[in-house]
Amino acid sequence: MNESCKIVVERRGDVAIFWTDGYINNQGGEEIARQAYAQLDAGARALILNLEKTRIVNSIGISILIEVLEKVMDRKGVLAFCSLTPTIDKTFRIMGLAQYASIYPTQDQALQAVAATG
Amino acid sequence: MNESCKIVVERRGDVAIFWTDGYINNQGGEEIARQAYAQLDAGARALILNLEKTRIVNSIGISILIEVLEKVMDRKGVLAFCSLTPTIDKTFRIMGLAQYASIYPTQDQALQAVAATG
Amino acid sequence: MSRHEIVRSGPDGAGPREVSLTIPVASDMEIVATAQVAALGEYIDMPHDKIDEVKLALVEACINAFEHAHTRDDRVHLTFRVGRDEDGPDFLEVEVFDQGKGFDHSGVEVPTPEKTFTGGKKRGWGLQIMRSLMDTVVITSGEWGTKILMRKYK
Amino acid sequence: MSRHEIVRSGPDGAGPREVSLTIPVASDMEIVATAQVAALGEYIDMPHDKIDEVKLALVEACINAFEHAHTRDDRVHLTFRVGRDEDGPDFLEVEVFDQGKGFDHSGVEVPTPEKTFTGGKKRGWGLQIMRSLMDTVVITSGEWGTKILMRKYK
Ligand SMILES: Nc1ncnc2c1ncn2[C@@H]1O[C@H](COP(=O)(O)OP(=O)(O)O)[C@@H](O)[C@H]1O
Ligand SMILES: Nc1ncnc2c1ncn2[C@@H]1O[C@H](COP(=O)(O)OP(=O)(O)O)[C@@H](O)[C@H]1O
Repeated sequence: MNESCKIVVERRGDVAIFWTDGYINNQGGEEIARQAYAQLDAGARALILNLEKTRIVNSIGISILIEVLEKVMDRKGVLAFCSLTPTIDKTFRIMGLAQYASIYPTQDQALQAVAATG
Repeated sequence: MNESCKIVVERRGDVAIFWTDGYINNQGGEEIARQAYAQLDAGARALILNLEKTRIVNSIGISILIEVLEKVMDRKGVLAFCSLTPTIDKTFRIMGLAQYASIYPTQDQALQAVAATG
Repeated sequence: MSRHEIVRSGPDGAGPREVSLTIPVASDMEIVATAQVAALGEYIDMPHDKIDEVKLALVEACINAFEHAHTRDDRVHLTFRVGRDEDGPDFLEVEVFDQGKGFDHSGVEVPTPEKTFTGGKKRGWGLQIMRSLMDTVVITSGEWGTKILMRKYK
Repeated sequence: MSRHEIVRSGPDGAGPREVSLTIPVASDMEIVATAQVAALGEYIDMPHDKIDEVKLALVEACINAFEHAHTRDDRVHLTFRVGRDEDGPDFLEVEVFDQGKGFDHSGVEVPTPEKTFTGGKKRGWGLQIMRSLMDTVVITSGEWGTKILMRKYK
């Protein structure tokens, strides 16, 4: 059933870029978490989540993304988001995710900002 | 309410091209008919209906398009369709519209074919 | 079960899914209803051209109920089901039920392109379109109203 | 009336429109339901970003009913209305009704980003998101279940 979120990951040096496609709910969030931890274990320092092809992230999905963010911060890594719809951006701000993670309009801007922290 | 079909007409010599956008039902069909007759009265010889932005034409809409086709044929004019979705194409064939009007994959092909009849 | 699993009850992941939608007898509501066909068609990964065919069949059944049925409740009741025959492909089923005056579908004249063009009778294609676009169409009708049950495999 | 006018009865063109949808308690059915928000939102020409906000509010209300309500009928009952206040803009209203165990919403702790991050309690944002994204949210709940009535102006 294709409501579930597809995830593609690409590693560029110590940065891992995640492209999501579809609804991020509990399952989608957990899949992102699983792959994020695998990237951290494999030495990635920064994670960029490009949500261009996601139109809905529910509050359970966001709560899992917050767990991922906490793990990344524990390990002194960086987590950045880009290409959010206005509604996802708004929800990230309501729940405070925007206070702890960086949000960029485009992937290029996220990549530049993340490189500057390296 | 924006379910209703929008129509843009452009005159190129004795050919009038109609671009529809949206659902063609009784109202949409009647609006096309009204504008088609106006073009015929204003000297258009050939009408091309580009349905690229229409995904649904109901049977009442098609029955009105058939009336338009008959009027055009009475006046020795030409009516051609282009850029139909597979489902609209199939329905035009079921109702026999395809036997009396020409259907082309693209607007360019419709324009060329129509020019050759002029 | 995953830690964030949220569905506590109800049919299991692979079971049948049934959604019911009631729309008023009013113009363009048939288009609003087609949104449910798209959503459930995408849910079973039905190709988009087939989804379009189910949408048009639904539109035809709805406008018949709007135009001919004279429903007692000014509503049309739709049920959408996705499921799978044993070992078969997934299907999307659409039921269109009106509490109208009913009709004898065996007495409905079958249209042809010839009659449509030379005969002057342009209408009368709705049922034919449903039958052409769907894999199965079952019509039951009586004093209680009309039920059109249509299925398309993906 | 135009020659091809087909709607014989029912509310007139400018009147209220109400559509009801029943979905099973099952994963992803909340997404299937959002199709109706899109269809009715487009019907009143609501901007797409606002449609997205209504969709998310609906998703949150549905997953609450799936997760917390323990419904007696394994279903969630949705009603969508489009209408207009006198001289006001069009609105889209969504009602989410479950026949579950109910809850006392005044007793629900209000979440904050601080508690979410330092306190370890990540969940508890659903109602807050609904209130933030919709113009009005009214919750009624009892032994009969829960009804969430939400409205957004276009
Ligand atoms: N839901 C219905 N209730 C009552 N009569 C119906 C219904 N659907 C169809 N009919 C009857 O069957 C006839 C054929 O319908 P159809 O093939 O859809 O063509 P059309 O609607 O263009 O007449 C209608 O003219 C009507 O008399
Ligand atoms: N439909 C419902 N039926 C019963 N209880 C509910 C319902 N909706 C919400 N609740 C209760 O309200 C609490 C807060 O809900 P919410 O703000 O959506 O956060 P969360 O679902 O993440 O806990 C839930 O934990 C639950 O106890």
